Amino acid sequence: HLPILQWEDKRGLAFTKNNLSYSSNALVIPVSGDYYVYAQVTFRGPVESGHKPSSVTEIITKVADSYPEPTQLLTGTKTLSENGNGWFQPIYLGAVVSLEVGDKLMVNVSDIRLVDYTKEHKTFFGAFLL
Amino acid sequence: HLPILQWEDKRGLAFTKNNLSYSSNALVIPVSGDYYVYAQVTFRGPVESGHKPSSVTEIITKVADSYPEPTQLLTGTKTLSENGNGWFQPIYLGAVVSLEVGDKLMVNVSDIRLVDYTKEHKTFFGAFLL
Amino acid sequence: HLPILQWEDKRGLAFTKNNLSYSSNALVIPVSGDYYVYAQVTFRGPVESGHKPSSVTEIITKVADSYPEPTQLLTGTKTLSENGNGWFQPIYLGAVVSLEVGDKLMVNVSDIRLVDYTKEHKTFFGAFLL
Amino acid sequence: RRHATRRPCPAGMNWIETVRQCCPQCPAGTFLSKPCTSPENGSECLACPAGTFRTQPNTLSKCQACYECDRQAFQSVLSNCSATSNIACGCEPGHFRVCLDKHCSEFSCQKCQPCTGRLIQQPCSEAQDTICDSSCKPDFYSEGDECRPCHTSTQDTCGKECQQVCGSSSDQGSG
Amino acid sequence: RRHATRRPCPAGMNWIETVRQCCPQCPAGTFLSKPCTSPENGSECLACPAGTFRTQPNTLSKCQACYECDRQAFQSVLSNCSATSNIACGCEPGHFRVCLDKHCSEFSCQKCQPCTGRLIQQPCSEAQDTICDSSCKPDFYSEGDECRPCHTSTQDTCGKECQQVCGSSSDQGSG
Repeated sequence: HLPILQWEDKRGLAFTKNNLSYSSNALVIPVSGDYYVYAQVTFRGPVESGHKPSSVTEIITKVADSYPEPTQLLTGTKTLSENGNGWFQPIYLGAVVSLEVGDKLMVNVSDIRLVDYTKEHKTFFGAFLL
Repeated sequence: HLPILQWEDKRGLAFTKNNLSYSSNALVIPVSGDYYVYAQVTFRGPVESGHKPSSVTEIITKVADSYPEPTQLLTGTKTLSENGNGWFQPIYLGAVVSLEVGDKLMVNVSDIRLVDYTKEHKTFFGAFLL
Repeated sequence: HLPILQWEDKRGLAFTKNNLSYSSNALVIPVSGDYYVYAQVTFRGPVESGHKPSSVTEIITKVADSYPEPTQLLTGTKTLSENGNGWFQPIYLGAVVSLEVGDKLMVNVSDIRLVDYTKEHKTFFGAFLL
Repeated sequence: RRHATRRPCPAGMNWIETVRQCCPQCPAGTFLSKPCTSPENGSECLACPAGTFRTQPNTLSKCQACYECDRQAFQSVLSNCSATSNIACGCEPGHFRVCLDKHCSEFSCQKCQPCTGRLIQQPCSEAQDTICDSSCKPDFYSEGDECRPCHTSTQDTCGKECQQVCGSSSDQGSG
Repeated sequence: RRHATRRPCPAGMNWIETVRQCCPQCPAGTFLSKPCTSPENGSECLACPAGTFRTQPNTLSKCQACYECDRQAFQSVLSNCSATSNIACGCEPGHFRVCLDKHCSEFSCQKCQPCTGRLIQQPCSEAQDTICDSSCKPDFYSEGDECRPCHTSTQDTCGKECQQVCGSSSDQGSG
């Protein structure tokens, strides 16, 4: 599978409440229902010269006890046409999905080295019950 | 007018509830109020060689009995600087709009041949009452 | 600081209600709580020839009485690889943030000349209490 | 709740959910400020406030916001927004439209090319750039895809092409 | 609800909505863990937890999360995050800053150019790439925009420029 991002859940702008908890890289759903789930990942490059990615991808996935494989809920894929010098590319995803208590939500990316993790307001992830 | 996208409303991740129904390519509003309306369309190309689009556009429109013309609610327009080989470009739109019972919401695109309809988690459309 | 955008809050699709008010370029929070805050800015260029920006940035910031400096809540930064002729680039941001009564929300941009202000459905800003 | 059949209302009238009956439409340029109390008497309509419009009869509670022309991108106002029509934008003189899509709902205005040293086959218009003659004007010689005036050519810059057009540079050029 | 006037509080104090009164600000490096029960007695302030900071006196319930330097993009830490100041990032040795915008709030670190075969007019710095001399060093000849050492030139690769600088290639080159 694609690499899974880790998140800060307490410091700065981050918080969890209403029993929506964060553990081992996932938001854990406390009560079944429809949630608006969203995430933005800012990608940036180049990292090492020569490493010229042709695209970046962000996927919000769901893992449930009821099924052995993760389910891709939302995907943002963008090809890059930047020519070598520094580039930035944010990808935002958000939608309503039906979730069951105990479901885990995670964010996967095509290449973790390209993720801009330096500022909390550039890369973020969350969900709220409707 | 620009082509209107068709949507799956039952299978896979798709669902409708609370009387928000889907018919003839539109979400039909069951009760007046403020709704958060959103849609992502992943565009991809090139389709045929020579056909080099300079841009892609996604528009969420409203059709109401009270007015003979559709109203553009949200628009995402992006020029393409991809140079011929395969490209992907997601456009996400979302905002709160005031809707009346019976209003119909639709998604228009600049060129339907460029829409990536292959995976439900890449192109999606929805709304929820606040 | 980066330039602050001005908004229409009454005409057309724009509206404010439930005491969420708009004054001097900011949405003013009427009651403490968690809000989903969002904004899209469509950037376009070139404006004057020769003025070739390398990137565009949109930031949603919070100003509070309790702190003398604005806090950056959400940021979207995208480098531009367009080659001189007309380009369009929308940036959408949205997330849940905890706000206090009296907090002011604003949208800053890297260069106000590049903002497409011509159509209300291309550049918009809003928030709703969860 | 007896679910009154919603439609259809007679021509010129729309179903108004809040009063659950048909009401007369407000004319273009106005919006419905208060629905009719019964289909017989009229709806209250108010003029669209400045900066908004309605091109059609309607029973909407608000008018649509006018677009604006993109002055920084050399657009010009062809006709102002009125209560019954949106603004119409074109390109400033010396610019032509570059459509972003087939419908040209979005367009940028680009500077017309000047055809220096060439005859103008077709002048620049709102819809199209100037079309220059492929060959150079008299007393101009072609250099790459430019046309240069003979009088500016000097002994060593006047190549084969230039000599053909401008004659030997000695009697022509200032060299 | 009696609407106590919100503001203004005396200097050094902020209005706290939850207790509807003015409370003393917490000093920089701390946050307001418990508001004062009355303006006279103090607010309870706690130090910002590791990885967070506040540069100013405040009555906020949380501190701001420190930024991080972008190690994979050759950024280096100029000064660590402290309770009262955010981290400051620069470029690793041998790299210079390429600002993304006027304010340089975002920048990438690019490798300094080596000036092979040229004298260095101005060494690479945090803010600017190395400035190389336009002409080649002695015993180097220019080839396109590169400077090549004479000893690597051979009979047939030593063009006009090379011969001028390196003398006839036979006595110089290994060719």
